[in-house]
Amino acid sequence: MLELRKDIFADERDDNLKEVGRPTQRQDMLGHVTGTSAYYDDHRFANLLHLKVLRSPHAHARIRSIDVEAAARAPGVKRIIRAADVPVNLNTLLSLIQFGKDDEPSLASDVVRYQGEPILAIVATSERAAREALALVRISYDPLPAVFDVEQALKPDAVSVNPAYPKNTFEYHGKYDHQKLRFGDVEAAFAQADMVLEDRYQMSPIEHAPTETNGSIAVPDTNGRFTVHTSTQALFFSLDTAAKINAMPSNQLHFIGGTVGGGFGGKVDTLTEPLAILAARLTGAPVRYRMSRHEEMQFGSPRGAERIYIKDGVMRDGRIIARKATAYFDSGAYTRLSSYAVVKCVAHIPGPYTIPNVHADVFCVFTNRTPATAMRGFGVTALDFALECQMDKDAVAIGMDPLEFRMLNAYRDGDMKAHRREAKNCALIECAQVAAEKANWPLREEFRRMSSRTARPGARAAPPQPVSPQSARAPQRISYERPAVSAPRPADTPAPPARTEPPAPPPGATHGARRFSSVFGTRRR
Amino acid sequence: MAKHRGRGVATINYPIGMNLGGDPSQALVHSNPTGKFTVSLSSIDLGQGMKSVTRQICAETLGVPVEDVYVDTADSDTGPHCMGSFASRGTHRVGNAVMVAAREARAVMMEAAAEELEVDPGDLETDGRGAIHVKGAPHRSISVRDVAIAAQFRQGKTISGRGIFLVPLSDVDPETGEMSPATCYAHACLIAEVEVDDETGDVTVLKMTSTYELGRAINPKLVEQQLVGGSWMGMSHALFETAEPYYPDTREGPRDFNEYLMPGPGDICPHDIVVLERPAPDGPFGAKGPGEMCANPVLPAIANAVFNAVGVRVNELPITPEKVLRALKARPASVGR
Amino acid sequence: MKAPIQFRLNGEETATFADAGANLLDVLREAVGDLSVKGGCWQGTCGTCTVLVDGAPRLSCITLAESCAGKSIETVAGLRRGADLHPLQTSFMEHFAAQCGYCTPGMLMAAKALLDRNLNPTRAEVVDAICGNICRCTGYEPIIAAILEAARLEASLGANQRRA
Amino acid sequence: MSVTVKTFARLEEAAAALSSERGARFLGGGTLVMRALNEADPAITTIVRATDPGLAQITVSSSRVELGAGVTMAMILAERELAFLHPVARAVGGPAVREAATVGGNLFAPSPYGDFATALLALDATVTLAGQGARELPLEELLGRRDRGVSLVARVAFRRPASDTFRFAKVTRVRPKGVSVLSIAAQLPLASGRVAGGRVAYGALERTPVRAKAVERALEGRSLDRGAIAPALAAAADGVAPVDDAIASAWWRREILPVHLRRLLLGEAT
Repeated sequence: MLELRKDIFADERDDNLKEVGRPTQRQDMLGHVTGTSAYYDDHRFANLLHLKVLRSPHAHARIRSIDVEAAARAPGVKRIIRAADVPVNLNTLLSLIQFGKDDEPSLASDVVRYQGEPILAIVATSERAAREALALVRISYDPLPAVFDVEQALKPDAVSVNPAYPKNTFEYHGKYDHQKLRFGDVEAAFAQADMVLEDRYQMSPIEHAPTETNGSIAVPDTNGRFTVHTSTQALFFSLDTAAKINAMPSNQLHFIGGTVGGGFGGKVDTLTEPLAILAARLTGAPVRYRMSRHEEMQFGSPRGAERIYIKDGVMRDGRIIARKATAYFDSGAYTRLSSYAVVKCVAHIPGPYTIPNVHADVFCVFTNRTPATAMRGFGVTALDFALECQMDKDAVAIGMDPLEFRMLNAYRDGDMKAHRREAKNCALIECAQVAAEKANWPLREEFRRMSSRTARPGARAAPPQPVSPQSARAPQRISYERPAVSAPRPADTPAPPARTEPPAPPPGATHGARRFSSVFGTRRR
Repeated sequence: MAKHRGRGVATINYPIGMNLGGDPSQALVHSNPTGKFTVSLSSIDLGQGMKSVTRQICAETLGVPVEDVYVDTADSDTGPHCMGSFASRGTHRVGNAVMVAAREARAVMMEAAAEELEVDPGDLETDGRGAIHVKGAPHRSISVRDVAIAAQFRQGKTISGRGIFLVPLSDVDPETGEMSPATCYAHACLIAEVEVDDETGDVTVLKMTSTYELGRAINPKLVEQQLVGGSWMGMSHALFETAEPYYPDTREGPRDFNEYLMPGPGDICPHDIVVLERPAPDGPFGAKGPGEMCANPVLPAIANAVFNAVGVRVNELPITPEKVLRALKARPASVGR
Repeated sequence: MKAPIQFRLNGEETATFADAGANLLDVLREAVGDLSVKGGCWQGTCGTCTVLVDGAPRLSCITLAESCAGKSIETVAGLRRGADLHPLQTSFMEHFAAQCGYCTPGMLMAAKALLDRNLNPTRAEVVDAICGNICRCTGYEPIIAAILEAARLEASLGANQRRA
Repeated sequence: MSVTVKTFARLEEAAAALSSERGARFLGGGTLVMRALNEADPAITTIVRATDPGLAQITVSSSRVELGAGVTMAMILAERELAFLHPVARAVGGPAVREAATVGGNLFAPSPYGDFATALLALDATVTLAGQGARELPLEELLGRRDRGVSLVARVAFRRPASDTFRFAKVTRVRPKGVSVLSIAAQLPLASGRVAGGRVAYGALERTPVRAKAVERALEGRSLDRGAIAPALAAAADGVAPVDDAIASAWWRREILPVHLRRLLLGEAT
């Protein structure tokens, strides 16, 4: 099923290796097939207590009153945890790297901002007892108007979702409601383009659906420490988040994990650890907080929905001369990690293509839905869907083979990317050539001969710098032995001239003419 | 009634590691007294194979058999800091940290061996099978086991190493978005073949053909696991999955695996995969990371194949048969019945 | 209120106490301590908790524990044949048919239920045997291949034993 | 407050216990009740079980079929005489669910579940309730009032269909097995090549399986060829009100209903 093509790029590799490159058996496979791999919940403790949270039935509401008397008296209930019990009841995941304001409570106190937001937690001798007690809690709400559409949320009269960001957008650089990308002059290029195509793309919210749901067990340890068995994807990230919310020194927490029943991004948010630890502190007993499948499906953060508008300026000879993107990340009620994905999305625009004029505005928008988070391909998956569907439409519009159209515009070593860094170590063209060969997708000779390593002169890219043989032939070399970030410093990088005259054809007029002429207007497949 | 076939393509790249850097990982490597090595990490294996990939990188760097290395993770008391298992950073970031630690441990091991063999460390090489010998003179050799015993009980040396890998955090220009998002990128091209039922809108994926450029396949079977499983998830995202079927309306959200639709074992199709290796200058043995990107090309390739088959574009995910059927009915000269 | 319950677990007589209305999954994990059985949903929708009851595959999370009194229960903890792995386990390893490994115990038991009845299954029969078991990592193909291979292994093994 | 489990040797006793307590539920295969129990559904205070061997009894004569309410899908698949029902039983969940899921339970399974009940509806099945004044009633009547009051089903019975007159199709997004987008069951006895007293039922369209009476009328006296079934296809969605759910929208269900009905009637591949 999988074939390695060692012949391609062989000159850049040292294949004289003993262990690397071998199909060695997984270290954890025997444990998996014998059912002995120990996941967080495969540890047993006497007198284990169980935590369940009460979740808001409303997408947006003010909490008028909470009555826990009956619940507190219910059999098996050891403790009810309210917002006031949480030492630091406001946090944002990326505060650990000083990105964004604390905006999300562990337990809602006055207002709930999405359906399923936790309001209080009940710790009981069994999961059943906890669930039964939850049913006895009486809460009265004043429902508030809610907003669910990202573009509605940006209207001036829209309901404000998140008090930390009253305009419903994350704040970038302390002054913008979105992240910008500006490269060349798209409007001028659109005016010069043979064709301008625009379309709208919409990603759906997606559940990570790992077969093991999020969960953790917090166990009071000797000398005032707590051992936490956890399903987290990020051990110290979760440890530090839990320490902050519980106002504990981090060395009072001992996190153990590392064998996790799937994550795909859904186990970064540290949804269970802080409350499990708090409950263990308040009761002095081991406490398990295991999300139910229903909770995981609807109230564990999903991959956020993204709405993306793409506008391309295309020439009949196959060149894309301008690309404009406007994107809205549906972050739900709180930030979690969407703010980060926005920047990653901006960096990815315009995709693996060399386009001389690029313009993007990407927004992280708050709505009254379950907060979104990272998922496999974070910030890129939906954009790739939009870009690659748009590439197809562009190709059809100019009557060019969609694969050759991509290869024509593919970035190559030495090209200048829209975020003003030189493209290096490119291989898009080679991937296209091999896939086409495998699938009997007809490519014409000049496309079969193309290479990512032939740098392209011309206005579309910075003067190509030939890849130095040394660095190319030394794959083992890693970057702390060299300038940590291989891209040139901003200052050294010639910004592309803002042009009003039509951009020069990518590979220099004559070369370009030769490459493109046979493509002109032909329709194949 | 008619079923129409079509195929579509997508080409993508993917940045390795956290955007803008600033996501360090550390590793510790040490030998026990008889020459077996332990790698201590706090990194997470959530199925992607972290334990196995770092194990092979460590063995290769030390010059010992993979069986002589065990990766212990994740315990915050014994494993040094790791940012986490996400952003396709495991192989690249953690792999690099393990390499550095293993190099340091190897240097001590070679010194100890040199002392035992009374030669210069520079004249020694490992055979990868558990022995160290003088270059060009295989008979002047000592086992890693004996070296470890000597280091521990005679020389008083610790055969151990510490490693960290960090791409320093860089910033973004507010006005232009100028930034250094990543130090290397993986690449892919995927071609999907589908069949569309023009009476119901049902889409069946018949075949996938793909090429992935991953810098270095540290373990081809683990790469295959990612690419096969990832393409299934891509198909799932493209045609099935939604936590809010009527988005932006939040009603009818699925509560279980009956309501949350994903392709079953009867929905999967043949997938021919080719892997290319253009080493990343800063990757461990050139490796990048296949974990996330493998799902990405499948979504647009399927969408484009649907267009190729029946001439309609569905720009909203998932591409449900309902959306395909609505698009078919919206066409003036609809449905070839 | 707990009630005593007794059954054979992987061949061993086992007695424990169970809450009234408790499901078999919780009793196996919490009371008996067989942690080889994993829980994925407690809804009967993912197959992760599949065990064999009197040879038939059952979702232990929606099986009333006391309804298993006196019955014979098999879990992956009992799949090994002494020191040797069951052909299904060997084959899952050879085909790299597990990633996170969390669905693997259920997959193995669902597959065993098939092979115990049918040592020459078609691909369609294998697909049907695991169609109630969710795997989020592998894309199923390696699992299907592993089960088909294990069936061949078992068949030849059985044939040899008959000859011997 | 934990639940109580009461197990009875005789069905009548179980029925009595069931009707004597509001919070009592009968536990069949467990696919519905155990899940509710795991979620600590406060409405359930008592679980009633019956070990009555009659519950698992399958009686097949040349003219009549009787299925105890406790008969599982797996038992049906093991019964050669019931080959015409095998596609239906196989449509209910994976192997593990088929070992648990019972005929009786399927009659109470909320949409989009209840494929077997859909088949029984097309087979004109009658239902015999257990307990005092045990009586027989048409399945259609039971489905109409199943949500009101607890009634314990003892068995279902129906006339054995003439060979090749029963057809069943389940439409699902996920292969080989998923929850129904819709299911169609039809019993189409032919008199000299024309439908005589045909029955058609839909599952997963409304809250319970429903008869497609307009289709039955339109098929009466018709032969099963493309031309003759046209009126039936035109009437496919008459009088049915499909619902939106997580699986599919009402719109799509309505649109594809005639397509799958045609494929079923003409024996086309789906």
